[in-house]
Formats: sequence, C-alpha cells, structure tokens
Amino acid sequence: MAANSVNAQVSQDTRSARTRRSRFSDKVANSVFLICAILVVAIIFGVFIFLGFNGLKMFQDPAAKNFFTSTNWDPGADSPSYGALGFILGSVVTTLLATIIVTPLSFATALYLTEMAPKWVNALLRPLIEIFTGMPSVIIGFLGLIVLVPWLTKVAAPIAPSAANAGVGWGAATLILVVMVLPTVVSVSMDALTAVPESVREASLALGSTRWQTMKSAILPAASAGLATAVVLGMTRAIGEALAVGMVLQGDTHLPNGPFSLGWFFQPNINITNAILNYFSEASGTERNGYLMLGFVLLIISFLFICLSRYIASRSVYK
Amino acid sequence: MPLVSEAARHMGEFDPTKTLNTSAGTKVDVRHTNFFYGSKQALYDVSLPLRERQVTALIGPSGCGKSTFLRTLNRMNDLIPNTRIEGEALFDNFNIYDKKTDVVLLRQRIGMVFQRPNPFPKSIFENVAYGLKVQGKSQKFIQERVETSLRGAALWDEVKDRLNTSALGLSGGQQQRLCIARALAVEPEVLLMDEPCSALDPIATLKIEELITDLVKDYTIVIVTHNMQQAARVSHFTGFFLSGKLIEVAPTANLFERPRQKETEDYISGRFG
Amino acid sequence: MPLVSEAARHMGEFDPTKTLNTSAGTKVDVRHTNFFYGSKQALYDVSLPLRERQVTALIGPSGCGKSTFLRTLNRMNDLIPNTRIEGEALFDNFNIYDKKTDVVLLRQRIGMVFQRPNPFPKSIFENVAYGLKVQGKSQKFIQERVETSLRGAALWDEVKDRLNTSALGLSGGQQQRLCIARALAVEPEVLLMDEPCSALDPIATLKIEELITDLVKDYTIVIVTHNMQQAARVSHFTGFFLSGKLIEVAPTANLFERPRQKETEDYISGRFG
Amino acid sequence: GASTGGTPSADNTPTATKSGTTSKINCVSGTLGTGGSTALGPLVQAAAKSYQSQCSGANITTQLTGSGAGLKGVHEGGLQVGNSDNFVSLKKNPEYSDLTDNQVAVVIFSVIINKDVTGVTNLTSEQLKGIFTGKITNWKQVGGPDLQIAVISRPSGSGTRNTFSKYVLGGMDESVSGANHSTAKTSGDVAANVQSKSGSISYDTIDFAKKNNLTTVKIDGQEPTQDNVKTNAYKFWNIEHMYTKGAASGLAKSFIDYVKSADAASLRQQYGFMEISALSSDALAAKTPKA
Amino acid sequence: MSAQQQISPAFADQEQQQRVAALRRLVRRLHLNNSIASTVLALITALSALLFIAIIVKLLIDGVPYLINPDFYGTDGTGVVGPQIFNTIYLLVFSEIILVPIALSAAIYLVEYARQGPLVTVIHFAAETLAGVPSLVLGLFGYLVFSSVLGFGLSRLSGTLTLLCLNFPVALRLFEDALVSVSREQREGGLALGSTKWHMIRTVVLPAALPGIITGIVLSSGKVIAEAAALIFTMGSSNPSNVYTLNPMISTDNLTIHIWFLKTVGAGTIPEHVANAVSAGSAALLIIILLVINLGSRFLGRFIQRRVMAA
Ligand SMILES: Nc1ncnc2c1ncn2[C@@H]1O[C@H](COP(=O)(O)OP(=O)(O)OP(=O)(O)O)[C@@H](O)[C@H]1O
Ligand SMILES: Nc1ncnc2c1ncn2[C@@H]1O[C@H](COP(=O)(O)OP(=O)(O)OP(=O)(O)O)[C@@H](O)[C@H]1O
Ligand SMILES: [Mg+2]
Ligand SMILES: [Mg+2]
Ligand SMILES: O=P([O-])([O-])[O-]
Repeated sequence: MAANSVNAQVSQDTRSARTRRSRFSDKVANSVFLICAILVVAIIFGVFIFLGFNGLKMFQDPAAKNFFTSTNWDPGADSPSYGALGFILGSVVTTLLATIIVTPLSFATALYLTEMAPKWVNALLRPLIEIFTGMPSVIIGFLGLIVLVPWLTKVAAPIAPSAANAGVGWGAATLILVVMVLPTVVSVSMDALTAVPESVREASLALGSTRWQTMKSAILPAASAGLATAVVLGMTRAIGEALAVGMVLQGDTHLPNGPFSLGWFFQPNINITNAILNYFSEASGTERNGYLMLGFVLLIISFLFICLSRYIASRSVYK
Repeated sequence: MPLVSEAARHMGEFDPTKTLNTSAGTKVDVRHTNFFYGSKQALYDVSLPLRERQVTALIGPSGCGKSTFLRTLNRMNDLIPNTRIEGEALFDNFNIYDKKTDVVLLRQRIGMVFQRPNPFPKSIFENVAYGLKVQGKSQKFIQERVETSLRGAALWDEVKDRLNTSALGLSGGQQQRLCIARALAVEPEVLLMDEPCSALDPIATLKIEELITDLVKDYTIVIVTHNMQQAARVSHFTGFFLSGKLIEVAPTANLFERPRQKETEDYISGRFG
Repeated sequence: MPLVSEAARHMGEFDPTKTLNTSAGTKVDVRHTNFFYGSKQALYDVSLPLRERQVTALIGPSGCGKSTFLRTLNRMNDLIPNTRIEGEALFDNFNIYDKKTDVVLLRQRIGMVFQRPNPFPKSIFENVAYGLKVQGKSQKFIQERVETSLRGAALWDEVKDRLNTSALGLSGGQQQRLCIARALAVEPEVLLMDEPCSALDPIATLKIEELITDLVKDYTIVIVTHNMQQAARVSHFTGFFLSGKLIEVAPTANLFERPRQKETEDYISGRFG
Repeated sequence: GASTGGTPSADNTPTATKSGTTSKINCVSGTLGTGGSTALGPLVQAAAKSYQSQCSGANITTQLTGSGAGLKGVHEGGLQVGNSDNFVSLKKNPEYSDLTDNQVAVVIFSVIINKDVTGVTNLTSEQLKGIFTGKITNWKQVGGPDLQIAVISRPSGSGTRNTFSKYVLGGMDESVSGANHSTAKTSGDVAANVQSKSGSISYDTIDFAKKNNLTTVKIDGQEPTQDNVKTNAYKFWNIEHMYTKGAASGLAKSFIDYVKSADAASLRQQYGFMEISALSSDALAAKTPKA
Repeated sequence: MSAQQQISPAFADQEQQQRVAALRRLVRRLHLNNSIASTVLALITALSALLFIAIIVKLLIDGVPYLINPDFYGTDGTGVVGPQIFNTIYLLVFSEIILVPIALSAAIYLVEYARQGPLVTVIHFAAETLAGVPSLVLGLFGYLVFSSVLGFGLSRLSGTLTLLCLNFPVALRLFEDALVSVSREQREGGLALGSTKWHMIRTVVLPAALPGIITGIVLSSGKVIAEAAALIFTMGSSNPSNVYTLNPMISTDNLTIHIWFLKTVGAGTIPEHVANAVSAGSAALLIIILLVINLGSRFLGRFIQRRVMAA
C-alpha cells in the first residue's frame, strides 16, 4: 500500500501546501467575480434611482399634478401645464398598432421558416433576419425620411388634414416600428418554435395529421408561451425606440386637436421618446424633471413588460 | 429455456405461447429493405412478415437498426433529411415505401407509440381527441371514442375524474398509456411501439405489458425492446437485429431456446450488448 | 451459476475468482451513509467496506443510487447544490464526508473515470499531464509519468506517435483508456469508475475489462455497471443496490449464484430492471 | 421682389475689439465642450476649426442643440461654453445666475418661405401673428397662392424662436398646433424643411436662408439688412452670447476671446454676423434687458 | 417460419374496405387545407423577406457608389467619414476592453461559483431588466451620472460607460451561454483530478468556451456599432478638428450618430445632396460591417472551435 510509505507521506504534505495556496487564489477569484456580477444589479438600481428620484421631483411642483391626466404639455406658459398623457398615448398607440401588424406576419414567417421552408430559403433568410435584429435604428429612420415619408406624403395626402405634412406622424412611426420590431419577433418566435421538441411533431404526424394540422394544433399551442414572450419583447423594443421614430414624427408637444380620427396618423404627432429627444437637453426645472419622469415612465413600462414575459415564460411547458 | 419459462411463470395469466398462431396472415410484408442515412447504410436487406393480430418483438444491441426499421413502417423516417429506402413493404396491396403512398393516410392506419411518452401539453381529453379532431369527427363521436380508447388503454379509471387537467401531470406510466390510448383512438390496424417501457418503472412496465397482451386481440403489434425478458413475456414472434441485419426471426420461444444463429445465441446469453 | 461460469468461460485468462482475497484490508470503510438531494433521499443507511486491491462492482436498476454512492466517495456530489450527507466513510484515518476534508487533496488520492469518456479538448499528452501540472510537477517528471500512465492504461503503443494530436480524434474506447491514464497519472490510491463501458462497443469494452483486471494489482477499484455479466467478469465483490438501499454485498460468485435476498434473486434473474 | 438671402453689407468694416490687438492666438491646450445656439453654431464651428488648426493641443467640439440646451449644458456641467441667442432670463431660470455672459456678435434672423409660395414679399407683424397662432391657414389670405400654410417652428428652447416671439410677435408665444404645424430641431433643419415642404414658412438666420437659397420676406416692410438692424428698424435680430460657468478661464477664455477677436472678424462676416460695436446705442438698449 | 407469404384476407372484409375509402376521402380534404395554408404562409414569408431584401438592396444601391470612392474615407473636410470610422472603432475597442473582463467575470461567477439561490435570481432578473431598458433611457441615466454627477461631460468616456450599461446584460447572457455549454463531464474531469475550481475554470472551461466567448464579443460589438440613442446625450454629436487621438475626454460622434445628425440637427449645415450621399454611404457601410460581423462571428467561432479541438 503506497500511501503508508514515508515517501508518500512527504509528497502528501507538499500536496496539501500547494492546495492551500491555490485555494486562496480560488477565494480571491471568487470575490472579484462576485463584485462584477453584483455590478449588474447596481447599474439597474442606479437607473431606477436616478431616473425615479429626478423624475418624481417634478411633482414638488403643484402644476405637475395633471401629469397622467392631461394632454396639455406647456411648460413655457405663464401658468405652466405638465400633462404628459399625449406623449404616453403616442407611444402606446404606435406600439400597439405595430404589434398588431407584426404579430401575424412574424408568426407566419417563423412557422414557414421553421416548419416548411426548404434549406436554401432558411440559408438566405435566417442571416438576413439576424442582421435586421441588430439593424441600427438610424438607418431605418434615414430610409423612413428619404423613402417612406415622401411616399406617404403622396399616398396619404387625400385623407390627411394637411397635404404637406401627410407623410409624418403616427402612421410613418408605426410602419417604422414594424420594420424595427418584425425581425426580433420573427427570430424569437423561431426560437420558441424550435424549442418545441421533435417528439411533439412526431406524435402529431404519427396520428395521421397533415403538416398544417400539426402546426396549428400541436406546435402553436405548445409554443404559445414562447410566442407570447416574443410579442412582449417586440413591444418592449417598440415602446423604447427613439431615433428612427423621432425622425418621422416631427410633432411638438401637442396632440392634434379634436376628436380622434384617422388623420392623427398622417400629421405631425408626438410620443414619449421624441419628446425626450427634442426637449430634454434644453429643459430646466420642473420641465427637465418632467422629461426624466417620462424616461422613468418608459422604464416602468419596459420593466412591466419584462415581468410579464418572465411570468409567461415561467408558465411555458418547454424552455 | 430458462428465460422464457421464467418470464411465463412470472407473468402467469398472459402467456403469449398460448395465443401464438404460426399460421396467422401477414399484415405487412417487408421484403429486401435497405435503408440509408445519407451515405450510411442502417438496414441491410431486411425481410420480415408482420403477422396479423400477433406481437412481433424486435431485439438487438443498441444502434442495430431496430428503431430505424420500425420507423420505415409508417414512413416516420421521411422527417429525416437525406434518407433513402429500397425494397418494399406490402400493406393492403400497396407498397408503403412508394413515393406516391399517402403518408397521412398510412399513419392513420399504422399507429405508433414512442420510446419516451410524448403527450401534447394539453388536457388528457384533448390528447386522446387529437387524432379524431384531425379527422374532423363530431363532438359526440369524439366524446365516446375518448372513453373507449382510455378504457382500452386501461387508463380510464385512473383519469376519468380529471380529463380536463394537463396530461403532463400524469406519471410516466400513465403518460405512456395515454399515448397508447391516443394511438388507439383513431383505430389503426397496426400499432408500432418503440421501447415503450424503457422510461418506465417496473410496475408501470407490467401494466403496459398486460395491455399489449390485451390489445393484440384486435391489433397487429410490433414492439422494439432492449429487454429480452420483455420480448419473451409479450411477443409471439421475435426478430433479432445486429448491425442493420435481421439475423433471425422465429416464434419467440424457439428463438430464445433454440437459436439457429451463433450471433443470436451469443446475444441472448449476454455475451455482448 | 450459469451467468458467472458463462462469463468465466468467455473471459478465459482473467478470472477474478482466482484473485479474490476475502481477507483483504479495508481501504475505505463506508458506514451508515444517508444521502439527500434537497429533501429527496437517494441513499439509505449504506454500509460497505471497499477492499484493498480488489474490484468492488455496484449493480442495480437505473436510478437506484449507484452513481450517487460512487460520487460520495470523492465528494463529487459537492458540486450539486442542496445536497446533504450523513454517516461516515473512513479513509486513511479521516472521514471523507467531513466538512473539513480537503476535497482537492481527496480527489488527488481517489481518482475517477466517468460514464462517457470526457477527454479535454487538448492534445493526448496534455490530457494525461493535466493532473500533474495541477500538482506543479517538473517538466521532466511529467514527461516520464505520461508515458508510464499511458502504458498502464494499455494505450501507449496506439498513441505514442501522436501524443500531440487532439485527444478528440481518438475512438471511444481509446478515449476512455486515455481518461483512465489521466486518472492513473496522479497515482491515486482508489479508482472509481462509473459505467466506464456503457458508451463503448463490445471490443473496446473487452479492452477496458482486461485493463481493470490488470490495474487491480496496484489499485483499489470500485466500478458501477448496469451489465451483470460485466460485474461477474471483472469484480471480486459485488454490491446490489435497490431504491437507494444496499440490499446485499458479497463475493461476486456468491452473490450471483446464491443470493441471500429475494430482491437480489429477482433482479439477477431478470424479473425487473 | 423678395430678396434672396440676407445681404450683409460689405461696407461694414469691422472695428478691432479691445482684446484683439495682437494677431497671435494665445493658445491654451485642453478639451472644450461648447454647444447650444444653432444660429451661432456655424461661426463657433468655423472659429473652433481655425483655433484648433493653430493650436494643436486644443480639442473643441460644438453641439448643435439650441440656445436653451447650451445654457442648461453649461449650468449642469455637460458643456463648458453655452451658446445662446438670448440673454439668460433669471426670471425664468433663477438657477442660471452662475453663468457669465460673453457677447460675441449680432445675428440677423429672417422669416423664410417655401419656393412654392409666390407673390408674398412682405408680411406684417399682424399677419405673422395670425399665421403663427393658427388663425391664418392659407397663403391666399395674405396675398399668396391658394395653398395651405405649413408652419414649421423650433422647440421652445430655441433662441431664434424666442427672439421671434419677443420681437416679431410682440411677446406672444406661437401657438399653432395641428396638422399644418411641425417642428424642426435646429436652424439647419428648419432650412432643409422649408426647402422641401410645400407651402411652408419658418424663421432662421439670414446665413442659413442664403446658403439654402430660401426666400426671405420683409417684416412690416423692413428688409433683413445690417443697416436696418443698426437702427433697429428691422426688429428680428439679437445678440449672440457664449456663456461660461463663472468667469471664463483657460481654454474657454482663450477661445471666446478668439471668437470675438479681430482675427475672427472675417469669419463673423462670412457667416453673416454683425459686429456688436456697429449697433446704435438705441438698438443695443432695445435688446438688452434692464438690470 | 417465413414460408407462407400470402396476403392476409382481413382487408377483403367489406367493412374495412369502406372504412379505408372514407379515410381516403377525408385525407384528400386534409391535403387541400394543407396546401392552402402552406401557400398563405409562404406568401407572408415572401412578403417579409421582400421587405428585408428591398431595404438591403436599396441601401446598397444608394450607398455603394460612394463606398467605392476613396474620397469618401477622407480624414478631413465635408462629406467624408474618416473621423466617424475612427470614432466607431475607438468606441468599439474601448468599450470591449472594459466590457469583456467585467461581463466575463460576472458570467464566471454566475455559472461556476454561485449557488442557485436568491442572489443568482436577483442578478439574472436585474440583467434581464437592464437588457429591456430602452437605450434612450440609458442615455438619460448616463447623462445624469457620468456626464453630470461624475463630471465627465459629453465625452467618449461617458459614452463608453453608458455603452457598458447597455451591453453588460447582453454580453453577460452570451458569456453565460458559452460557459454553460461546456459539458459537466469536462468540469468534473478537471475537478476529479484534484484541481481547484479556479484552476479548472482556467484550464478546462475557458478554453472550451472560447468559441462562444468570441461570438459574444463579436455580437456585442455589433450593438456598439449600431448604437446611437444612448450616446447622443452622453457623447454628443460633434467632433473636434482632430479625432485621431486616444483622448477619452473629448466629445465625438460615430457613424450612426452621424447619419442621425445629417438628417436632423445637422440638416442644412451641408448641402442636402452631400448629406444624403454621406448618409447613404454610411448606411451601406454599416450594413456591410454588420453583415461581416454576423457571418464572421459564426466563421470565427467555428474556426476557433476547430483550433481548440485540434490543439
Ligand atoms: N438521424 C440519423 N442520422 C444518421 N444516422 C442515424 C440516424 N438515426 C440513427 N442513425 C444510425 O443508424 C443506426 C441504427 O440506429 P437505430 O436508432 O435504428 O438503432 P436502435 O437499434 O434503435 O438503437 P437503440 O437501441 O439505441 O435505440 C445507428 O448506427 C445510428 O447511429
Ligand atoms: N442532481 C440530482 N438532483 C436530484 N435528484 C437526483 C440527482 N441526481 C440523481 N438524482 C436521483 O437520485 C436517485 C439515484 O440516482 P443515481 O444517478 O445515483 O442512480 P444510478 O443508480 O446511477 O442510475 P443509472 O443507472 O441510471 O445511472 C435517482 O432517483 C435520481 O433521480
Ligand atoms: Mg432505438
Ligand atoms: Mg448512474
Ligand atoms: O440658435 P437657436 O438654435 O437657439 O435657435
């Protein structure tokens, strides 16, 4: 038995000295890594605290109490008004509308690509979709300005209240958002569909169902949680989109007058990000905090979206 | 002979040797089948008649091609790209392997149960009703057939009070019986089972084995298993695969007790695998 | 008796019954071990002496706790969160399970070979040298020891000309022997093997079995296997686990031929598992 | 007809400012962030370029963000120099009392219209009020073609906009909102928009108007010329400031001195600015808030 | 026993035949539905694909003529993007140098050291939330903290730190995936030989995860290159005369900010056709860079994989 020999004893002692030393470096590494990991928590806390603290400070000004109830944002007036409902409405309307357009398009595309498409179609489209998920938003905004806006100006002029401005507004913003968000939703939906185990497809096909029946009755329901997450993620992106949308909105701080109409989509209009982008850098006092408050509202909305998608994902059958 | 008699003693009431019918008709007649995954050949000249209302067991070491063979019978291998098949499998006057064969129809007539229970993430009822809905049956018909099928799969009593709860909440053995019920619901003529018990505990295994012995009264059954005792317990005929070749097929007792091939003997005496 | 004698006949030259030493010293003495994954108990009051320079095989159906038990011996289960262990395993005057035990040192003294060959994606040489570099050995020492270890694992002749090529280029059986060489290089006193042949073909299996019979001259070996024939072929002692309990442990021939427990008998006669 | 572009009178020879006696720049190296007024922007950018080419150790940037943003930037520390077309209003922003005024030039603005609007060469203050409060919506109401007026304005922090409200609209803020109104971010953006948007009207510096070939209109019959500004007959002009936090020092001081210096006179002229010294005292008093 | 090869008489049975005939009719209808649905899906996909392809083609057709003109890459003057390219690269390198060690350390902590528990859940939740924060909002945060409170002003440094906040969760996620993909067997193999955890991580996990780590770096690079909204409030949108310096305290732009600048705040400062030319050229350049990054990351990952495996 080797371990009983003197030799082995000596080598064991050097062994343990060595392990003691390496254990120390193990501990040091551990704490350095821990600090880095905690940093992520620190940053998100910082974001909430800095925006929340500065944003909520605006409510020290009694004029700001109509923030969520009025659409009148007029900080420069003699009796200033800080109603942000118009901005919020702009973000919500364009986001919802874009989502309504994107959802069926992306589900169909994802289904086709994961379940039916020949290899070469996938080889062509998947990289394309990936590139578009990382597409700089200013490029889409640039195209929006030089292609979409002139085209809409022509097409929408008859139904727009002002022919010269028909190309800008919620309509253009919605279409921009569709282009911005579609690739993300397609790509996440494809992940959700591929996450459905092959056994589900096999089970369905083995029962004598067609491909379409398999998709409709087996794959889509099985992937529903993942697909819902994809949509929520798309909404998160849409509501926070700034530059591309800002480039085609061109509104000031006011919602159009009068009852809501289709015309609202084809005239200069507003949303949260455009307000921040245009006015934050010059604003002071309550107004400045107001834009930070708008940022905080965006933060809360995206936070709620994240919570929602986590909740949905937690209910998903397949991860 | 120890293996089979052991098994028979253990199983008691359902001894397949009693229901063996060596002159049963051929439900599916597989002739000279070669199968390729890309350039890799997985089946070599396999010929095997599947007897009507009998259980045919397929045994052999891992990777010998049992599953591949089974999946040729309902063209499940079509799902794998770059596969190729040669030979023929006659079923009701047509060749299963034929390009023109309607696989949807084929799969409605030849059902399958998989190695790991794979219920849909839906309710128990919806699982069994799935194939019927595919066929567009009426609600009333479905209602009735779900019950019959669950009874047929010996699951009815255990689940009748919770038909609308998720199938994923069932135990492994119950899930596997649910999958069998699901396959039975569309009234296939042949039932293919790929190691249906390998993910199950002994008691659940026993239940499934009982069920098979019961189902064979109405169905032609092919079962893949890596458990020789299981083959001995439930099957009338056994085929032994090795490296993609069907070495030997014979009535089960004969194969285990008087194997004609050296390889079969080596395998069943545990020298490899 | 058929199983063991079968095996012996098949194996010919290396019959463990010849080297069985029922009075061998106890290298690791496991006493009253309970093991928990969270609230789920996986081992119940297991007591088992591991005899010095003998092969102890652990058999039992899937999920019975064989791997769990094996991994308690080198504290590999520490890696799994929320596990808890009770009892003791005396090894060289200290208790392996003790919180204060230096696991790094322990694992240098108790080596392990895993179910699937897991060479590092490095050269063959680097693989064997890994444990030695951990210990900070000199280059010259490493050079020599790598060769000795590869010879010890009966792999030297096959790889000596390509020590610097990737280990991933080896066949499964070669990879597994490389992993054994890697474990041998640090000169452990005990070698734990968890189903070392389950991913291998029959010929590679044979090689590893030969190697085990050879290594046991210098090492105390514990091997988990789901193949009873293998246990019969290579081990001196066999322990039978069922549902986390050690049902029976005895010299291998005794266990297979005259099991004292009903469960053991059921298992080895293939009634379940 | 309407004059195209502003015509800074060339006869106005710059008089040397107090600090500009030597032609050598007093180089200071370092990093300087300036920003704010987009009306003053082109001059600051050009001056910065020239300064940096002579003083290689200096890095000067100029953000085009609007006068309001310039003041805020220098107050909050994002910038070291904040350019503004207006005096700081301590009534509106008491916190800006920490800012020091450095006046550098005089800017002349003008009302500009899109080329589709023919036949309009003069607009009265009343007409402009009507247009910029949304009461007048068609060019034919002011003698032009039958074309909808598209009003383009600047965000509220714009010095150009504030000057326009204060001195053209008589202290009244613009209040157009609705379909025929849109906003442009900067002086340059205004120019680009007026150029492309049919029936549009806005306000901008005469330099941007000229460089983009835009039509300027007379206000109450007065042309946007330096002569009219000198006497304050034309009201749409203002004094350009480069505010610093506390007294200017280091690179900021050196750079501001350079912008004001005789060396930069040709730049000021090139970008359509007038010398402060050229103003009549009446004119100067009209724009300077009473202490 | 293989003698009688006669076909079973069972299907001659009348009832059986009728059943099969009914099934056959049913299946024909199913196939029809299937074809209709397939066609609709294919058409919708074609529509989306056409949109994407049209955008790419438009950008390339508009932009490539400028791209192939060497003057476009000039280092000084109007209508050139030399400074923007340098700034983009500067920002890329600077932010990756800060990001990679931090994010990799955090990933190592989460995958290798942390016990499953509230802390890990909190960190993951924080990362997920941070990843969902709109970049404009992070821009506001960066302005408040880095530009104002810490006094870095509008500078490359403020921009880089803001990008760190933006990219941290993304890189963390990718690095975690890379580490997790190293099999448990590999880790256990290292530990079972008596190496400490940190030694095992260095010698086993990190080399094996390298392809995934590289992919992570490349993908986060794509985000740095594409980002503009988070930088406008923190780094500004203008350049000093000489941007070719490593000075982190100067304010600069990058390619994306420049496009935004030219079409918005900077519109009218240079002639429109020049602005459009530069924007189109820059957009095409960005597209090509992203394309290269996308394909490159796969290729590089695979290449390194091969190198690692063949070591
Ligand atoms: N999709 C595939 N592509 C390529 N080769 C495959 C594929 N599926 C199986 N094979 C190969 O075909 C051979 C037969 O595989 P098959 O799954 O039929 O074996 P099996 O007898 O069912 O084994 P097991 O008992 O492990 O299930 C094996 O060598 C396997 O590696
Ligand atoms: N990480 C884990 N967490 C929770 N339970 C576990 C874990 N690993 C194993 N178990 C459970 O502990 C029991 C014993 O598992 P173990 O892996 O030891 O069985 P085994 O005998 O090695 O089986 P096999 O032959 O399949 O390898 C099983 O019920 C298993 O489900
Ligand atoms: Mg199989
Ligand atoms: Mg195990
Ligand atoms: O010069 P302004 O940009 O403030 O109008």
